[in-house]
Parts: sequence; structure tokens; C-alpha cells
Amino acid sequence: MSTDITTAVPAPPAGPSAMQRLLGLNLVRSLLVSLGVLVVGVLLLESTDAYTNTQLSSLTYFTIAAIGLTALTGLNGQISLGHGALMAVGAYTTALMLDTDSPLPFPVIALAAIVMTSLVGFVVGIGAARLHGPYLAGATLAFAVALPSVALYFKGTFNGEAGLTVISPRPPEWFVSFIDAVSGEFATSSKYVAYLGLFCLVIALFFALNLGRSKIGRHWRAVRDQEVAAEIAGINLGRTRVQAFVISAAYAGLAGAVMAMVVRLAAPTVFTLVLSLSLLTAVVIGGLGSITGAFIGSAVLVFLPPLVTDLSTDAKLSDTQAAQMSPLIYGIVLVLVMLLAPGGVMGTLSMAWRRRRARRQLTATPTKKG
Amino acid sequence: MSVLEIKNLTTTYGPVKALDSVDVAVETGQITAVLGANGAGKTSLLRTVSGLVKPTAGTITLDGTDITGKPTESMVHRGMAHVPEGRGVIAELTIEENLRLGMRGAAKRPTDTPAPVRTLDDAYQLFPVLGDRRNAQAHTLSGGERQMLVIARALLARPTLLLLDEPSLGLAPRIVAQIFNLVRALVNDSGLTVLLVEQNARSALSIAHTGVVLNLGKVVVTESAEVLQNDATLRHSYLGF
Amino acid sequence: MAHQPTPARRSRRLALGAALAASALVVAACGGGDGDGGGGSDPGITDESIKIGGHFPLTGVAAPGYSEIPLGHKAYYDFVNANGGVHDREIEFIAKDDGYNPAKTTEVVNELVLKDEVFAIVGGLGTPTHQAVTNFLNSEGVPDLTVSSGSILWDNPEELPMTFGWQPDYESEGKILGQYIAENMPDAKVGIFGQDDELGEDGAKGLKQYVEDQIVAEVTYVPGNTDIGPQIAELQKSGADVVVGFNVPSYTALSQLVSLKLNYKPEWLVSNVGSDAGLVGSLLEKFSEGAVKGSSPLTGLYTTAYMPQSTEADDPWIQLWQKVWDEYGDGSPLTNYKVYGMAEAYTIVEAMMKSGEDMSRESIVDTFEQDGGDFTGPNYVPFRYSEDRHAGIGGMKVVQLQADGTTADKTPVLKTDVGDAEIEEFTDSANTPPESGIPSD
Amino acid sequence: MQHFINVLLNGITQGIVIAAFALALVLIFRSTRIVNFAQGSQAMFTTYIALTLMNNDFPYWVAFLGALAAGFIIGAVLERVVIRPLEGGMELNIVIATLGLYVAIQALAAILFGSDYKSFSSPVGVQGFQVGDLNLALTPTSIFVICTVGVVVVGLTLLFQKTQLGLTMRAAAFDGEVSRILGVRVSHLLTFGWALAGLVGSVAGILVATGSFIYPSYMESLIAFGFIAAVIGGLDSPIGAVVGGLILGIVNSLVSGYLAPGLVTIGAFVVLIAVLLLKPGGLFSSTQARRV
Amino acid sequence: MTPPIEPDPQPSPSGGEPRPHDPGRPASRYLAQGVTVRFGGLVALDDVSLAVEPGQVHGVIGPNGAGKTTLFNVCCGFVKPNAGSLTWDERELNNLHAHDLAGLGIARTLQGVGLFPGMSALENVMTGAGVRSTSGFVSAAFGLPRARRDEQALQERAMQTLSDLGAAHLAPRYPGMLPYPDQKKVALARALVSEPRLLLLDEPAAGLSEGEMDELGDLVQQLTSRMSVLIVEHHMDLVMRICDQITVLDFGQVIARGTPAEVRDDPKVIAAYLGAEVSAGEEIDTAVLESHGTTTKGA
Repeated sequence: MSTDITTAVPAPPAGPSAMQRLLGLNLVRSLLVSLGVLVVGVLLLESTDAYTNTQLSSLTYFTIAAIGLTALTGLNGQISLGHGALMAVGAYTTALMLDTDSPLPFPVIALAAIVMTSLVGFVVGIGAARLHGPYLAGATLAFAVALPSVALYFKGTFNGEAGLTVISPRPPEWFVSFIDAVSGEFATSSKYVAYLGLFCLVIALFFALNLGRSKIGRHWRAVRDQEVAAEIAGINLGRTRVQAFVISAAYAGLAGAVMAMVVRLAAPTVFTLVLSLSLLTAVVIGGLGSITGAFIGSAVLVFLPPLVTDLSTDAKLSDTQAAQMSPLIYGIVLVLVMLLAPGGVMGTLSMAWRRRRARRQLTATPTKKG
Repeated sequence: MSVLEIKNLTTTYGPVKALDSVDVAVETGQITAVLGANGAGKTSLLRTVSGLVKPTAGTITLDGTDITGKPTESMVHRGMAHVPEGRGVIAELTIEENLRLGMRGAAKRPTDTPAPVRTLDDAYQLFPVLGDRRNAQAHTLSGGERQMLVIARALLARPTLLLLDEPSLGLAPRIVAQIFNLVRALVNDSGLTVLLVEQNARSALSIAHTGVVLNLGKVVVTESAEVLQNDATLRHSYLGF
Repeated sequence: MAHQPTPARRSRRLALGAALAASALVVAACGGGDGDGGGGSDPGITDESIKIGGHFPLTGVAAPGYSEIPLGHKAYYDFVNANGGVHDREIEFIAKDDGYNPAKTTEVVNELVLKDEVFAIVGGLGTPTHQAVTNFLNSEGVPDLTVSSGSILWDNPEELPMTFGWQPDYESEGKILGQYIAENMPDAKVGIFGQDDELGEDGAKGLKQYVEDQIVAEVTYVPGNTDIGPQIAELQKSGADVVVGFNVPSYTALSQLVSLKLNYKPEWLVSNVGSDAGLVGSLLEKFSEGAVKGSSPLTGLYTTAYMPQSTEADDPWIQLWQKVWDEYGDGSPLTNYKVYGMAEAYTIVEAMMKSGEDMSRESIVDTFEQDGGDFTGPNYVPFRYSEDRHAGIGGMKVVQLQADGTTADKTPVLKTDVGDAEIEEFTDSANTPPESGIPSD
Repeated sequence: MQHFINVLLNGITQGIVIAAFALALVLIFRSTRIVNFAQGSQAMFTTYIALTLMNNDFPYWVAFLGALAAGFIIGAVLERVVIRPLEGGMELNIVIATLGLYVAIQALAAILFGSDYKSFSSPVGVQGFQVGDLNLALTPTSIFVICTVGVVVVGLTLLFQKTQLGLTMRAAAFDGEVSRILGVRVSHLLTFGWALAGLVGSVAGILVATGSFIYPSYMESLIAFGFIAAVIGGLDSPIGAVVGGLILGIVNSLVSGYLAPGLVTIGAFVVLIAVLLLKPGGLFSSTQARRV
Repeated sequence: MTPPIEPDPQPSPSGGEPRPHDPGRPASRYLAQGVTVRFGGLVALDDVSLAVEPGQVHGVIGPNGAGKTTLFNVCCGFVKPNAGSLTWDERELNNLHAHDLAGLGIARTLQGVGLFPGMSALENVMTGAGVRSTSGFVSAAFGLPRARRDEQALQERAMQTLSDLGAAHLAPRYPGMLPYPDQKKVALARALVSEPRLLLLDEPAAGLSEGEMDELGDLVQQLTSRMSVLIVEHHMDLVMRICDQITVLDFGQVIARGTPAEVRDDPKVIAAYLGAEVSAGEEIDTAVLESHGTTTKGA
């Protein structure tokens, strides 16, 4: 699977007709990859136990948010320590909209969550566009710690510290029969949520692949790589940065909507600074700028801690000790990945691959003395 | 006898060859001027000699010791002082602090090294304008004053070899003349050796003993200054005819 | 049901109720297919063992103190296992860390239920954290027993038929403290120092039923922000000479410190949640070198007690806990958190004993509803468990800390409930632990 | 009046600790352009070391110095082992590595020292002063805290302004290349900078703990506030860090005392944004000098 | 001292032969008049004027620090002049932003190469023409045919531009792996792909070998059939060979302008480049140094 949006480089085409085919293929590739993820997702969900299903649900919202942050940090070069807070906007929107007798269908709610979060992202993005590096990090960090307080202050709407419980939507009839047909199992609400998460992820992925390879993605990368050259090429730096922030926020909003249903609660304690930092971590250890990397980083985040805890328990450590091992190992893994594979998992792989390809090309076609 | 011998030196920045097999010998007590248009590789040569850039090939010998690839920090103690062009003042520090940084270098130098400037007072005597403003931040200085500051700072390290990087850059001709006269005086009076990198060829050659013309990273010609002053090569490499 | 949810919330609850009723039918239908309803068919229970689990903050900001509760559980189960277990079954207890983050609570409870396949969740700690998993546990039909939180949310048998509270609710405690002030300090100006969540809100709500017109200031703190100087200064400014604190222990210590700093000396009444004399006292004693040793810095502070505290070495319950902890603990001193965990565990074991050899998820819930009111634990006032109520301990007494670290009763044991329920004296004599230390069936 | 004075005094004592911590962040940032997220964990760890010494009957001062020494060593070791190999790579990688350290050190402390509350006594009193009828929110301990931070600030100022070492550190921070030309061993100074920051961070850690209690995550809120204060001050200016810390402490206290405690973080955010909109480089950024 | 710039200077008789205007030829004129830039107390440009005639190559030369790059930055909107005006296409450019250039039909290359390292050569070139495509965000997100058509056209044009420079084979490769001259080619292609009517070249020959420089010169001369070129360059043989007009700067002022032949014989130019000889006995006089600054020009 090659979903690396930074290396979406068509081979040098022989002529216009070949190029046409390739361009056609770009959309086809987005579709195929998205469908592939959908199929793999369904297979995984139907072949694993109920617990792994719930982990996969967590993986979906984490990955959606990580893809959004990849777009912002990886493609556009803006750092954000505040994406957890943006997810909160999506989650609270979802929780509030589900809190009625006859809630709107989920797609409408998800869309509302996206719109709300994009609006917040727009405001934050305008401020962010003026800032660089650590100043941007500081501002978004302050945003991450400040936003949950809004829920505490407007208790009437957001129910303070206790937060809003989320009633997951009931699986509709067709879904129950679909799952029955696929695996002969009874479709629980958790499973339904996992599927909703998967669908959101696939749609999010499809758009990310398209955008990453489009003019828009190219302009984001141009601004990241070389501000001056980008500006000369007619790209408005400020507008492009705000645009990237809004899109990234939209992803966070969708992720928040799914998270609200998976966690079944939107509360300030869910959206701590730790969540924001974890997202950034996922994006970097997976490989900055790569969608596959966002998948890998999210998977590490979702699967590593319980794995360490289980291993520690197997090693006869007490529950408390096992619980403490998990952050210890996690922290050490972060440091080691940065030391040993500075490009993250995907960065390191693709660097090796690019080098090999370059070597092969050099030997195949001696550089033309131009 | 050569204080500094540069042999076959090649330096590349990424894919660009900044120096291509350069040979330069700097004789004791002389001024050797390296000339060339912008981009010819002059500054790269100085940066390579002082260890800021690692060469891809070649050797640099100082007083018979191979210093190729040795850390920049050690050069001062070996008696080599690199004078970056005027922007090389540390703008946030005061003039006196800049000078005190220069004095650190003298600590490990043999005390018998002939040196025209040993103390801050010596420096202020040489450039009274610096003394008057010793507690002002260096970014308040004009270009000429900055040039004096970097030279004074280098001299305080009691070097035997001075690497001067475009001291005339951005300065009015009259001031250029004064600075070059100072350099000549330093060499004549205290036996300093100077490797001078300049674009301002006529000024440089009027004080130098030997001239080396660089073009596109290669040595085009090495000649005595008098010969070179009337040589067409020089004119060609600058004005293209 | 005594407490009234707000209208908006109620409509949702009804919708949820309907949904859960539907899923309960499905669960019942599936369960029914398994045959005679006997034990052994439910997850987590075999002829040899019963697997149960809970979620606790073992790491992070909330870990201090609370992470000791599962230690109490574990020690008591080990003690029971060593003495024959529950109907020859060994109890296997798993404590999972949620770092007091509801998102993690969901994860680890999923793991406990779906992967470890526990029989029941016991002692799940925290209001926002546990709130994230009640719907899931109830729709999965997992008994959700003795939640470690005084929120009234757990007392909701219609929508959360599997969930049971344990400790007294904050509102009842507020009422009892309020009545005490109204009767004994009628002229006092009262200030409230509350945590900015259910603890502070429900407590204040109960308190105000009795001393509404005496209240001169109400301040809150946000957990995690340890700077409470402005809040205490505000109380001082209001002239409050009695301050009621609905807060956790670390904030009792902080509030005492800040008061000392401001030379502010009101009478303090602190919720039992935050009045762990052993913990707070030892913290305060060492704050400053040269502080008076031997006498508790908390002397004179009023609080409530609903069961014997770790400092009451002569109490038979504490003697039992001490014995269990000495044998099965990790060698650290006995604390109230460990006592809390063991007392909860005692309730669990008692329910299991009474559920009989054929225990199932259904039957243990039945036991709580049928026999819960007669459980024989260390609590002074019985649980309010019944088919209609899933609320825990129904009362307590007001006590004052003495210079020697012990407590003096200021009221008899009082029994009450949320809403407009009366406060009555509870005159039945307290339970004593059985000789074996293990509840009988 | 008393209320206002006390809210203000409270803000100053809180702010001065934030300032000390921000100072540690700034010391690292100005020399290496790195924001060290592990600073709080390092400080927490050394405070535990101090506590262990005190529990073994060493006096407060010995424990204090022990913690400073530990902070110094830990800072140096982290720079050599983790940060140095990452230099020259992507900035974000170093950020992630320090985040990893932050998590790992905190877990390690919980394993080694336990995660329960431990009280940390003050060498002086914790009772407030009374001036006539006025009860001041000021105790011998808060005076001790303010004085200690004062000593640190004066000490750092002397170090930077009056010593050869300080001069070379400043030179290396402003212009590494020119410093190397002048014979300054810049790489050693980077290690020393981390060590010094570790020491100053330890001071902040102990001051937060003094007359209060500690647990493995007790520095958590200070990490965010310290960073925000450092950004307000301009990230590379030690004076800015102190001013930023005081501003933040006072604003927090005012918001808490006159609006609502729940709004404290929002207040901090608003102050930060206001400062950055006016001066995108923070209040005391020294970058203007460089541009000339 | 500065020769005034005439409103409509005739092509100088000794310059490159006057090129007849035909419909396909560029017809726009770029004028900078009276440009003055101060940085603090430093006068970087002092009343500088120049005119780039349609279809001509105009060179700006001068010793290091003369203000060439500042002038260039003014021309493309990076630096706002304290005084003076810019005129393009008979329209005055007020409040010019760098990102407006492309829309005005002006392209510029950067000193060094300024390529986007995270993109393939082809993408780099495509970015240069990006503003021309009209498809919006939605069509990009959904991968609609409209966006694809635009991308396709863009890609074809970028490919064409690369092949025109003999660099088609570089398309899929990343800048970091390319030899310097190839990077320069890609950078040039990126500027050319938007089909500008004025091309600003900032030291295009830096880092090139002599052969490569010759090639560059030929190329720039070919370009004049489609656009005007303003070039800042140090390599005199190149400048002298390809420029129709040259403006010489020193200390922020125009010291000479004219055809290459006129300029190279101007004694002021020679003095500026080679400097004056240092007459012995000129002692250092710090009083002079103090009163004169960097910007003081000796008599």
C-alpha cells in the first residue's frame, strides 16, 4: 500500500496520453486505497474478537485526527499542540446533538461537528498564521489547556467536569442483517460504532489522498518547504496556512465525533493536553507527512500501552507496577524511535526506498550532461 | 618558509564544488591576497582553512602540522585568527565583551609571541573609537567600526597568522585604504602573516606580496603582486573581457 | 425516586431506558438459551474461580491515595481465597489503570469485559470516568458493583439495572452537615469550599437545605489547579466563620495551609471524602519544621464517618483489616484508602456468598436488590439497596477530630437520603465482623 | 483592600515559581532553540531525591544542594545521551524525544518513589504575617521562595554578565560560528547550558514543593504555565521569563479571585494571545538586534 | 551624477541590434523610478531608476554590497521602498506583494535555488504555474474531473517546460538528489512555466561551470522572444554577453548605465570593481571613520 501523500510522484510519462492515464489513475488510486482500507477494516472487524473491535474503533478516531494533523504539520509545516481541544469541539457538538429524543442521523451530526470545529479552527488558524515554531507551539498549547475550561464554566450547557454522556446510536435494521449475513453474529452497538468509525476513516482517507495529491496539497508543501519561493509562485502564505488549519480542524472535528461515540462521554478530562501531545507523537513516530505513518503511529498509541501492561502482568508484576511500566516503556520507545529512526517509521522506510530507486535510476540512465 | 600550505584542497557544498584542487602557500611575514569575483570560492577557502567546513580532499598544513579537519575551536590556540567580515561581530554583546572573547584565545599562546595588541587598552589605543563606546552593543557600530572591532578582536588572540575575509566589504574607499594600511603596518611592524581574501583587487594587491586569483573554485593564476597588478587575467576574471 | 433529573436530561434518560429495555430483552433471550440459568454459564465464573475487575487511577494526577484502593481489594480477596474462597471458588481480581481519563476508562473496561471476560466490575472509581462505562456495562449485562464515588448517578435502577453505588452520596452528607450547623452554630456565617464537580455541587445542595440563609460565600476549585489562595482569601473576606469543604484530601491539606498563611481560623467541616485524618494529618505535620508534634494539626475539624477509620485501632473492624493487611498487604502501613478497598471487597464477597453456589450475573444483582439492605459490613447505617434503589450507605455521624488523632462523636449515627427525606437517628447497633473475617452466606 | 492585596501577593508568589521554571526553559531554548518538555519531570525527580535525603535526616539545605547537583547532572547527561545525537535533525524530533523523557521519567519516579502524596517541609514557617488588622498572604516560606528565586536570578545575571564562562555562553547562544572561530568550545557549552537549566529547574521543583506536598505528577500544571510564561517573555530572554512568570501568576490570581477559578487557563490563553498579537516574538525577544 | 532615465530611451546604437516589434513579442515595459530604501540609518538604495525594455535583457551589476539584491527585492515586492515607484504594463504597482507577481505575469528565481525539497522536480515546476489553474477546493477534495483536467494540463505544461530545458528526465526526482546545475534548471523551469512576460533572474550563474554558463546565456537570449529579463549577476563574461542594457550600482547608487561596451569602459565601473590602489601614508584616522559611516562614499 503506497498512501504516502508526499511522494505522490508519477513516473516520468512518455507523452500526454500516458499522463492522462496516470492522472486518471490518481483518482482511481485514492478510490482503490480507500476501498482497500474499507475491505481490510471490515475483514479485521469481523475476524477479531469484541475487545479488539473496540481497540479498532479507537484506532479509527485516532487515525482520523492523526491524518488531519499530518496535513497540518507534515504538509504545511505548522505545529499544533492543540488538536485534542479541537477534537473536544467535535465531541461536544456530537454529544449535544445526540442528546434529544429523536437525534438526527449520524452523518448530519458528524457534518455539524466538522463545521463547528472548522469554525473554531478558522479562528485559531488566523492567529496561528502569524506565528512560527515554538511561539505557535506555545499558543496552541495554551489553547489546549484553556478550551476544556469552557466546559467547566458553561456548566448549564456542557455539564461541567462530569461531562455529557453520549448515547451511541442504535444499529439500524439493515446493519444488523448485514452483519448477520457477513459473520452470522449479532450486531452490537459497539460494533455499529466501530463501523461508523471505519466509514468516517475511509471517507477522511479518500479526501486526504485527493487533497494531498492536488494543487491544494502541493501549495501546502510549497509553503512548508520554501516560503519565499511559494510566495513568488503566487501562493498567499497567510491564506494557505489558515486553509490548512481549517482542514486539519475539520479532521479533528470528525475524529472528535467518532471519539464521543466510542468513549460514550464528552468530558474535560478526556481532552487533556496529553491527548494533543499523543497525536503529535503519533504523527512523528509514524513518519511526518505520511498517511501510512499516521496509521502506524496511531496503532502504536492504541496497541502499545495495553500490550506492555499485559506483558508486565504476565511477568508477575502487580497491577500497579504493570500500570506504571506502560508509560515508562512508551516514553523510552519514543526516545529510541527518534534516536534510531529519526524519520519515523515511514520516513525511514521511504528514505531507504528513494535511495535505492535513485541508485537504480543512476545506473540505468546515466545522467545526461545537459 | 610557508606558514600555511594548502594543497589540492577541494570543498563541496552538497552538489556544488566550491573549491576545486586549490593550492596556496602563505609565506611567513607576508601578505598573500586571494582575489576573485563573488562566488569564486574565496570565502569557502577561508572557512575550510579555519575548519568551519570539512574539505572533501586535500591537506592544510600550519607551521608544519597537518590541521586538516581539526576543530575550529583549536585554531586560535595554534596561532591562527580568522577575521570574518564585519558582520562577524556578535551584535548583542558590547564592544568590550567582543574584545574579551578575543583575549580568551591568547591564554594558550606562548607569551613570547610578538603581538601588537595585548590588552584591551592596546586595542582602544589602536582604535580610540572603540574605546569611547566600549559598553555599547556592537550592533550600534557602523560598518567601518565593525571591521575595526573584528580585527582588534582577532589581534587580541596574539595570532601569528591572520585570515582576513573581505575587510573592504561595503566600506567607502577611504576607509578601505585606512584599514589596508593598518594591515600593512601590522605585517611590517610585528611580523604577522596575513592571508587576505578580497574582491577589491587593486587595494589588496597594493599591500600584498603575492596574489592568487580564484575563478569558479579554481586557482587561475598565482603571481607576485606587482606582476598581477598589470595582468589582464585579473581584469578578465572580474569584468569578463 | 427521590432526586429529580432536570427535564432535558429526563427525556433522554427515558429514551435510553427504552433502548436499554430492548437490549435487555435481547440479552435475556440469549441468556435464556443457555439452559437452566445456573452458575458457570456466565463469563468470568467457573467452578474454581470468579474473575472480577475494576478501573482505578494507578498513574497520573489522581493516583496518589486512590491507587491504594485496589490494594485493599486485592488483600481482602487473597485473605478470602486463603480461607476457602467463595463457595470453593477463588476470586481473581484485576485492577486496570485509567489515569482518571474517561477515554482510558472505556478502553480498560472494554478490555476487562470483552477480553478478560470478567464476571463483574467492582469498585470502579470516579464520577466522570465511571459515567463513561455505565451504559456499556448495563447493555452488556455486566454487574457494575460498589462504584467508588458518592455521586447519585449510580442510583438509577430503571436505566442502569446492573449498577450499584456504595459509599454515602454527597447530598446526604451535605444535609447532615447542614443540620449540624443549623442546630449547633445557628449564628455562624457559613462559607462553602467545593470541588467544581458533583462532589461540590451535590454537597452544597444538601447543605443549603438547612443553612441557606447562613451562607455568605461559596467558592470552588478546579482539580489540578493547586493555587487556591484567591478562593480562601474570598472566604476570609466574606467573614465566614464556618467553612464547609466538599473536597478531596489534597485540597484539605492545601486549604489548611492557605488558611494558616492568611491567619484565617474558621471552624472547618470537611466531607469524609477529604477528611482522611491519617493522610492529611501526616501531610500537614511535616509542612513546617518545628510544628507541634504529637497533636494533629487538624484538631477541631469536623467531618463525618460512615464506617470505622484506620486510626481507630480498637475497633474490631479495623483489627480485622489490620490483620488482613498484615498478612496479604505489601508491608506498607494501613491507610483509609486500603480500608475503603477492603470494606468494598467485603460487600462484594458477602453478596457472592449470599448468591449461593449457582451464582450468575443475574443472581448477584438479585442478591444486591433482595438482601443488600441487610449486608453486614462495617458501615454504621445499612445500604439502601432494594429493587427500587441502588444507592449505597444511607447515613453517617458527625465527628470532630481530637488532639490525639482520634475522633469524638458529635451526633449519634444519622440516617437520611437525598431530596427532602428526613434526617433520623439510627439506633440499631453496629455490625461486628464475623470471627472468620469472612461474611457468611 | 486586604482581599486585593492578598490576591496580588498570592499572584506574586505563584508567579515567581512559574518564573523560575520558565527560566529553566529559557536557558535551554536560547542556546539550543529547543523547548524541553522533560524539564518538569527532571525537576520532579530531583525533588524526590531531596526528599529522600531529608527522610534520611539530612538537613533541608543539604537536600536542597543535593537536588541542585542532581538536576545539574541529569541535565548534562540528557543533553549528551539524548539531545546531542538528535541535533541538526528535525526540530519536532527533539520535541518528541523530550516528551518521551517527560513520560518516562514520571513513570520511573512513580516506580521508585511510589505515587502517593509525600509532604515536603519548609525550613521556615508557613504562617502568614499580620500587620495591624491586615492579614497578609505572605509567609516566611513565601519570602524564602521569593528570595531564592531572587538569588538564582542575580546569580545567573552575575554568571552571564560578569564571568568569562557566562560571556562565552552568551556568545555561543548568539553566534555559534563566530564563537568557534574565537576558540569557544560551543558543544561543551551546550551541555553546560542543559546542566544549568536542570539546576534551575530543580530550584523551581523544590520551591513548588517546599511547605507543600509532592507526587509524581505535581509539576504537571507548571509545565504548561512555565512554557506559556516563557513564550510571553520571549523565549530567549531570561528577564522575559521572570517578567512573563510574574505576569502570568498575577493574572491567574486575579482571574481566580475576581472572576472564576475555572477561567484561569482561559485567562492565561488570552494574555498569551494578546502579547503575541502585539509582539509575535514575545515581550523581551532579542531578535531585533540581530536583524540590523 | 546618476544619469537620468529618459521616459522612452532609444535603443542605444551600439547595443544589441534593435528588435522589431511584432505581435508575438513582449510589449510591456518595467520601470523603477527614484527607488530609495533605508534600513535604519543605512541607505541601501539611493534614488535608483532603471527601465527594462520589452524583449530585452537588462543586467544589474555592481560589487558586493552595492545594493543589487535590495533593488531586486524592491522590484518583486519583498522590500517596500521608502520612496520611488514601480511601473509595469503602464500601471503603477502600488503596495505590491510578492504573491501578486505571478498574477502580473512576472516570475523570479531565487539566489541559490530555493526549490521545495519535499517535492519532486515535476511538482516543483507545477507549483510555479499553480495559480493559473482555476479549479477550487471542492473539486480537489473530491477529485472531480475538473480538477483532474486542470492538473493534467498543468502537468503537461510543466513537463513541456522541463523538456524545453532538456530536463525532462529530472521530473520524478527530488531536489536533494540532483546535481546543482540540474537544480538550477528545475528552478528556472519553475519560473518559466507560468509563461511570464518579465523574468527576474537573481544570480542564475552562481555555482555553474563555464560550459553550463554558456548554455544558460544561450537560453536567456532565446527567452527574449517571449519575455523581458532582468538579471542580477556577478559573472561578467555572462552579463557582457547576454545583456542589452546594464545598470551598474555602487553604494546604493547608479554609477553607470548603458550597453555592455559602454559600461565596461567606464572608469567609474572599473574603479568600483577593482578598487583604488592604497596610497602609502594614508594613516588610519578614526575621526574620519567615526564621522563617516558605511554609507559614506569617498569623494
